[in-house]
Amino acid sequence: MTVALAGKDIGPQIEKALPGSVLESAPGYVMLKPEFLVQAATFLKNDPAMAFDYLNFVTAVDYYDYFEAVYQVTSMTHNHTLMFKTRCYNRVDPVIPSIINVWQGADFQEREVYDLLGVYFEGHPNMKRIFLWEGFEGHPLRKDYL
Amino acid sequence: MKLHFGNGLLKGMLVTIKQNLRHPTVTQYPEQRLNTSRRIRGQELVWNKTRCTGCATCAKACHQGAIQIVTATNTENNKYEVETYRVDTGYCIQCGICVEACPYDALFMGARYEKAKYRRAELVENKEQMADSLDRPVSGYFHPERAEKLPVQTLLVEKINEDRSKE
Amino acid sequence: MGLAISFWILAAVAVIAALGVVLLNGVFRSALALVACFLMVAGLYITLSADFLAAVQVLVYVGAISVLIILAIMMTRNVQHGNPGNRFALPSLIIAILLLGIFVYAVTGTQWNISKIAPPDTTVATLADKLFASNGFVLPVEIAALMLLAAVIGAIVLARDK
Amino acid sequence: MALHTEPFILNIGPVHPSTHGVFRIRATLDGEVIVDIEPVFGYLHRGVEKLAEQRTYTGIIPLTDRMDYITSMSNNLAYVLAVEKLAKVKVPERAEYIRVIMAEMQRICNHLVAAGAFINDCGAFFTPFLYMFREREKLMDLFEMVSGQRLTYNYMRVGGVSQDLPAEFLPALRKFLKEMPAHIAEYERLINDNEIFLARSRMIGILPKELAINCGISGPVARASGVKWDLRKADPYGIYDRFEFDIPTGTVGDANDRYTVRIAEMKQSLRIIEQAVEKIPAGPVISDVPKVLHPPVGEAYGHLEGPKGELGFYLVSDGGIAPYRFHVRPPSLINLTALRQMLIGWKIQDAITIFGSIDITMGEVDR
Amino acid sequence: MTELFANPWFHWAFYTVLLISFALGAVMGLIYIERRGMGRMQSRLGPNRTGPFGLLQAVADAVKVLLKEDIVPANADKVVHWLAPIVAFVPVLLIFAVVPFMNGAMLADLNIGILYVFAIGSISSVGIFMAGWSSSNKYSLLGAMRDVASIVSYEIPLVLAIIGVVILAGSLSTNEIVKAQANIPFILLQPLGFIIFFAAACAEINRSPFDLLEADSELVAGFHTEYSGMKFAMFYLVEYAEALAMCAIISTIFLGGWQGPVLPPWLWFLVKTFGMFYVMVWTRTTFPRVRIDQLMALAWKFMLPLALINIVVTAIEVVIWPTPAGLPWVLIIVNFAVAGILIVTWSRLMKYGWGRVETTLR
Repeated sequence: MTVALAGKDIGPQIEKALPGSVLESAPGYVMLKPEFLVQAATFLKNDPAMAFDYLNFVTAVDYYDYFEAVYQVTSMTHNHTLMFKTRCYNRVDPVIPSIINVWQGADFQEREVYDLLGVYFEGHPNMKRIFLWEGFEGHPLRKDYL
Repeated sequence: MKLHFGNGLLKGMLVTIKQNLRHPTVTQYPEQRLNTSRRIRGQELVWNKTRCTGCATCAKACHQGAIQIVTATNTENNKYEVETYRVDTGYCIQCGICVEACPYDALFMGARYEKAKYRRAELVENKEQMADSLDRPVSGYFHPERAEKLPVQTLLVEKINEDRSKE
Repeated sequence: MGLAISFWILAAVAVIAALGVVLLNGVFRSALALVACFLMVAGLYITLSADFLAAVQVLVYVGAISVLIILAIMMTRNVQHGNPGNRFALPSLIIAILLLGIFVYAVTGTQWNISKIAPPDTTVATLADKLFASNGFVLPVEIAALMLLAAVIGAIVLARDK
Repeated sequence: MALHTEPFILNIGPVHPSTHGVFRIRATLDGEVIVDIEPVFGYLHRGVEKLAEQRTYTGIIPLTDRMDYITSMSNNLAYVLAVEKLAKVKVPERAEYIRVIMAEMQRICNHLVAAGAFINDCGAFFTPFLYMFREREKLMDLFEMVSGQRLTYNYMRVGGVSQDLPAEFLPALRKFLKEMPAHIAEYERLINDNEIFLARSRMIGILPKELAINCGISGPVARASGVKWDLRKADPYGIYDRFEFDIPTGTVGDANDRYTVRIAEMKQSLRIIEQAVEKIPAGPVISDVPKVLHPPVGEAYGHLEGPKGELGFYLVSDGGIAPYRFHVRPPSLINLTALRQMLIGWKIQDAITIFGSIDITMGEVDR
Repeated sequence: MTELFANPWFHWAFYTVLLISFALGAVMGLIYIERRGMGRMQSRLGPNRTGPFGLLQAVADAVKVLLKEDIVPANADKVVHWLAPIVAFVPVLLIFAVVPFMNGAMLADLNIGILYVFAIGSISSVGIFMAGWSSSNKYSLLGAMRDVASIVSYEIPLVLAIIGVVILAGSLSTNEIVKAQANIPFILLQPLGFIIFFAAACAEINRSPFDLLEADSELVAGFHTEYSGMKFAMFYLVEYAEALAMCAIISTIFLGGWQGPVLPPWLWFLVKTFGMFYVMVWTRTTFPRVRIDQLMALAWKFMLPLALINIVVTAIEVVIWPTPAGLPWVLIIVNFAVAGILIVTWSRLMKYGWGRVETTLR
């Protein structure tokens, strides 16, 4: 059975490795600061106790005030899983660092999030629309999109 | 390590040529029809006028918005009646959720499956067209008591065996 | 009579096709004209009772050589449409005229011996006798084969990557 | 001295017999060798995630049918698992068994399509494809008997399944289980040792283990690369911990491994179904769930080992009748992440084979 | 009657009409065999609606295709596009000139008969790459390039494979070759030659598993992607007429042509030809397609050396046993053994990827 690690336990560990990176350690997830996202992801992947080598999914949710990027990662060696999040409060030009260099699996998913929610992932080598055509106006999954 | 010198090719050829001795898995469709499932969700809805109370649960359950229902009080005999009951089968995706939702067993899936139309307008079915009648067989979807009366489905698993036993 | 007619038709078409190779606008069409020219020459061989030679002409020139030429054309994309002119137009004209002059001079100046012997019935057997019989050309044939083999290996070595 | 030809851009798709739907690969070729590719998606984008935000939790089930139309039953199940996690609904025992039977039947169904289409992409003229579709027809008959439709089943419900199995279902399924091993043996005789097939599929499109994990690739594609990861074992949802089965894995990660893993998985699925049919208890098939569901505020990620890989649904609820956010983790899309690395350097024919061996459905890639 | 046939002009006219009608009629038969035979092997029926047993399906298809609009792509080289089907079709008809239906019943008993077949057959490919090039479609162009590659490669094993037969028969004339098989068909004396010839013939006429140039699943339809209507029908006809010609040639040089007991000679010839075609349908049903470099490898690394060895072995045999009396059992056994040993040895060299393995991931 895959163990869903509680954010409460993991959050302090990340905080210890990268001071100032964790905003909130909820039971279900860890909330990370966007500027520390890539470092934290690298830590989660490379730390032998974590060894989160597999990225389940990346998505984002539009909460009107902010965009929340959600990442679920799994370790195939330890068989545990963790959800971490990050927030972006800029609604006009939301930017979140891309984790494609940590987990390549984020490639199409980050593009999808950009396409449908308009969150720009900085550092992604090919950040353009994936499903809709170039020149499509707006981002359909935003709550204010008609 | 397996040896390969064309024996794999010959083995495959043996399989294909053997098919000539078997019965083909084919139905000559317009003449020869297999019985569909007893629970088939066919291309139409059947509506029972007498049971329907006009509660519009089906219309609320329909996530495609294909069902339109208007109720009104008939002033002549002072009764609450369903004025329009209209289904746009062009929007309908045959999910059967309306049938499941109906609390009075007034709605059924149809059992027929050949319903091609020439015009979009013909896809909209009104009260009279949807009525429960003999030429509109009712499927047993979500109505097990109806399902028992329908013929048993022809299954390919069993059909092949029957044909083999004949040979 | 029939032979003469067919000769003239074949010869005329061959010359037209040869001109087409040079003059046609479009490399691919030139190549096709070349194929037509080869075929006509094969036809000429048949009128000369050299049926084996005709078959080999078609097999080798149409089936292999022109096919390779066309493959090369297909690979070079930018000359696909149109036959680009180049700065060698004038020199090549001069060379062509010179060559033509030499040929005309040689052909008109030669005493052509016409053989009175009837052509052999089965050219294949005669050819085989000439090539492989003990008093034939076995050694040249074998040497030619060896040379071709060397050429093939050389081509492979040249074309190989790394 | 190397001979070079000019690069040549070839558009494979969107309408092409081997793109399994409307997918487009912009390939740059050098002769017949692929130098670069760029996948282009979106020709079948229907905005499922947006549509779902306006539908009730039950009304979304037909939408999931239409995502990966080859594996509707698994999609239903994955979504329903996520909702059950969100709303904390219990499922009756019999329904759990029915779900396992359906999911495994669907897996066989999908692998038949995948393997058949893959061999078709290798150039076999429809023979293995039609043999496999013959057995798929039988499975679809069984699905039709249960749910009333042949492709878009809409069978799973939050808290169980929509209807109990009909009386004639289990005998027919037993008959199928008895016949199927012989049919699988027939496919293996037909194609497994075929020298041309081996030459076309062995050592082609190798996906190394590390790359597979890093790219988030799951399902048979990952297992063919040697990743022994199956959610049925690693995270046994439902009652999968009660069944005995193996996880077939490949060694090299080439196209042939992906094919053989699928064939082996079909056998394992048959094993699971046999055990489930043995043990299936009587009882109700759906627990007492309100018709219009109001899950508590929160979020849940439910996933299962779909036939194509890890199929997950991430749901955010605001307490209303419709999910606030509905996100799909589509295995088909994510399995394509490594496509570029897998295709470059191969010939067009190999590209078609490799693409076919990944097994995607455009309905799920684009959603 | 006989003096009528002695008149060369009548002979010409008669056989020309006969051959054209035979080719067209037999092609219909082949299409029927292909579709029904393949259908049965794929566990279905095949077309059975038009006419009795679906016999008129080919006619219906022909009518449909002839009534269709003829579309020429805007960027096409129109003249070449128009000429291509004709250039492809005429040589195929010419092949039938040397096919003996009965003893001496042929348009022309050329003494280079077999060579003529391959010489003429190679012209047909010119039509194919004319089509591929002039369509100005990338898929067509790729198809045409593959065609060029396969034609150049497979001509060689094709010709080499029959040299064994020619050595045994002592003639290039097709009629003489059939006569030489009075005792025993050459397939028994030349099993290796037959296998190589069959495979090379499949490649030459682009039938599966070597149908790379029209590869449905990769190149959509290859060289005739842009053809429609009448011109497409021509290519369709070429495809089957070539198959018919090759089957006729195989039955002539390996299966004893019109020789056979009880049945009339022309019927034997037809039975063998159609039987051969059924084998082609059978292989098409079963095998996947090879890759282009494997196609080349097969021609150059497998068929060419084997064909050469076959020639040497046959030549030695002819020298050792000049005239076999009755059934030459020793020869048959030796030849089958040689064929088996050679195939097994060579197939070990052709393991994975048939000589070319790419293990590195780029």
